[in-house]
Amino acid sequence: MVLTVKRHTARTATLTFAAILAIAGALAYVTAPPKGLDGYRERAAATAETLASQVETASLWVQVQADGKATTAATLVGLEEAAEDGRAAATTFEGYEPPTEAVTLRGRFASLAAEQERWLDLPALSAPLSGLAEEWTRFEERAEP
Amino acid sequence: MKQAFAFTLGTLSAIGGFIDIGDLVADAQVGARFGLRLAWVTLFSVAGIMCFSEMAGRIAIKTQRPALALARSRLGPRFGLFGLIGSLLVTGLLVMAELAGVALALQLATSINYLLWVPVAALFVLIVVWRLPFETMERLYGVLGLTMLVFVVAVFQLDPNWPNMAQSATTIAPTASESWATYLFFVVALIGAQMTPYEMFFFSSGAVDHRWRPRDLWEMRVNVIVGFPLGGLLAVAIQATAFLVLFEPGIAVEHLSQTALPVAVALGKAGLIVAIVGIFAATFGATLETLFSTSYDVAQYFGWSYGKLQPPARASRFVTTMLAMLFGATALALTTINPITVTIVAVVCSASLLPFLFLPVLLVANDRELMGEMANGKLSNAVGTATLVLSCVVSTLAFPLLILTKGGTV
Amino acid sequence: MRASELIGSQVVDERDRPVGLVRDMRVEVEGADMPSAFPIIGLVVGPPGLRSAAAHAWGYAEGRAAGPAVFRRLLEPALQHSLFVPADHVLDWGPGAVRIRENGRDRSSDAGGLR
Amino acid sequence: MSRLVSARIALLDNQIVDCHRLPIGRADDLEIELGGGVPRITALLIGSQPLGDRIGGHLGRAMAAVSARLRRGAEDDGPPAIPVSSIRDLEPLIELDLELDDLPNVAALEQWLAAHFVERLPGSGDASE
Repeated sequence: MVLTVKRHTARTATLTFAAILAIAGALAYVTAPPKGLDGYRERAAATAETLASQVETASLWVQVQADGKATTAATLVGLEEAAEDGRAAATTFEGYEPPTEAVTLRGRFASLAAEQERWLDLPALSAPLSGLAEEWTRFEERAEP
Repeated sequence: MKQAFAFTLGTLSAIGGFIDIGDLVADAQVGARFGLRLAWVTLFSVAGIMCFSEMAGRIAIKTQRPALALARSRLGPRFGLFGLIGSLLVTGLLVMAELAGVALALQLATSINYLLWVPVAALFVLIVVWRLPFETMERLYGVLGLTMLVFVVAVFQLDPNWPNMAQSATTIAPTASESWATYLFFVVALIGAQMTPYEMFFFSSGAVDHRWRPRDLWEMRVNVIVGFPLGGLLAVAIQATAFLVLFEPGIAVEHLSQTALPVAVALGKAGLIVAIVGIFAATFGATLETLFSTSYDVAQYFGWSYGKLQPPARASRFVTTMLAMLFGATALALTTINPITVTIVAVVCSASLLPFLFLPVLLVANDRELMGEMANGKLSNAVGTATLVLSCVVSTLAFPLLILTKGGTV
Repeated sequence: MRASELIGSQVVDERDRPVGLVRDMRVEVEGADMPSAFPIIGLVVGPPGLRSAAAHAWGYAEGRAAGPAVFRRLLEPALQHSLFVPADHVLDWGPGAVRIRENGRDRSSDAGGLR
Repeated sequence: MSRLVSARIALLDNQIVDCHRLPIGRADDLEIELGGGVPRITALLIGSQPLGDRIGGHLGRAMAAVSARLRRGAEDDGPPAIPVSSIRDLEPLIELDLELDDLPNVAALEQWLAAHFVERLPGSGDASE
């Protein structure tokens, strides 16, 4: 009886430990910063894709609002979400330490991100917004390793 | 009259269960990224969930017990407890996600932050489960849920290039810019979102609360045959609207608002408002379903009394479990954790649990002594076994894919 | 003693040769009025292993589970080695190992409704 | 007329209901009386205590301990046991000819929660209208 209890304790302990390790490993993998130049470029491209998507979403909302096809409440929500997500994605990427070869890439990213900040603050100018989306797409293509 | 009730039970299970926060998110994401290239998954899901819900309904009619009630005597207490804890965790996450969905719908309607709506929604749910009789609940959300049909109307309004649609729907491969891993991940996510086991148990438990008898067999089958394909149609419609509006500009769906956006493009203000009502109804109905089914699962495992037809004091353990779940879900939602992320994780986890919940139903439905002439026929067994095997594959792939694709973000 | 202690315990014969595991017990119940106790008329003994365990747990041993065909084909072979041991052939009911007479290996299929 | 049943399928883990078909609990284990010829099943054991013992491991032991705690003095009279003589019918439910209220220490948690929590909530008892 005592023996079985001991075995149980041991097994449970190992299992718990293994589970914790697995979860920690998974989280580490999912949230790991990019490695090397290629990793950095990849991440830059991915972020650019996200930001382009945000800009497109914003301009679509602006458009439907202009056509009187959306309620103001919904449009405001849509625009705010796009702006917040854009900011979040940009901040995350700018948090990564760029490899020396990628400094210019990072500079370009920063300027585009700043531009986006401005547009999203006065989204009524939807046309330049969609222009921005194209710029992001070009950036993405150039960034891709 | 009874027919109408019964029909709304089917509709509620279809709309509230089939179209819930999981579909509103996963279908829109899939449509925006892959077009209709994953529409075939919905066919499988509908067939599978129809088959098992029909079994569950038959078991409920014959034995007067919900499907899961007989699971423990087949799987034994340990295996049963494992399944119970698993589905408790997953459905718990879903309750939170659905509740957040209700709040997000209210945010879309008012542009007041959803976090402020979460407690209001929770209070709403509380009042409904506490005061509203089962039938009223069903009729209300069954009917309100029908407003989701606006997504179908939107598809036609956007008047798509049908050959393109057909071409996309018949291609079983990722789009150029996507990897097979991501494609498969969304296969799993869709199955998890559409083959929701709680739907099956809610369906059978409802049948018990309705005191259905063998003569109601066909009524039950009509619910299955009407309800679930309707849900599947709506799911594909959501994929299609996202495909037609969001695919071209390369918009990735990360918010419920983006699910509704295509409807605004297609049908304008009125359509958008109807869509928001539909989203509200679907998530609200699903909140009730998930809440009930988790409590049912617990009560059935331990053999407690349960159900809407019992006065609370007679089923105090059931009621307490339900209130605890609702409270926990509300607290979790208020941590500002991203409800969309939670939804995706929840549907993937739920996909990985499917075998544990399908197996006992399949076994009990085959028990000649219990089921007599209502035992499974060849068709149910063929579809059921196929679904079970498929769900085993899905269940083994779910977590590796979740991590490998970082939740579909790469 | 509790049923859970009996089910799953080792079964050996007089010379301590392993016979299998207790998978189930056949109990006699009255249709109309229940007696003060249900006599256990015998044990169902099956070989170790998952397939045998599943076959007995899921009702394939009683032939009550008529399908699915895949399961039947998978599980019923495991029942070839299951046997029904009448109570009077059991020398020691445990707890611990259950000891049965050597000639207690009654394979007659209808005994206790075992296939 | 007597018939043979499989203890695992017909008894163990099955749902027990009272004469009004109110759920009482599950047959979490069966009491077997040895000695004197053929062993006999004398009672159905209900509750997290026998269930916990069956599940075993840390979780099982915890369950058993908690349920023993809930019913003070349970260490003496053991888990709630229902004599098989009070069984009226088997499969799919184990139907008893008793009333839930006649079984004192069954569903102790139910009664405790009802008395201390649920009945104090506004509008309890109306949910089934």
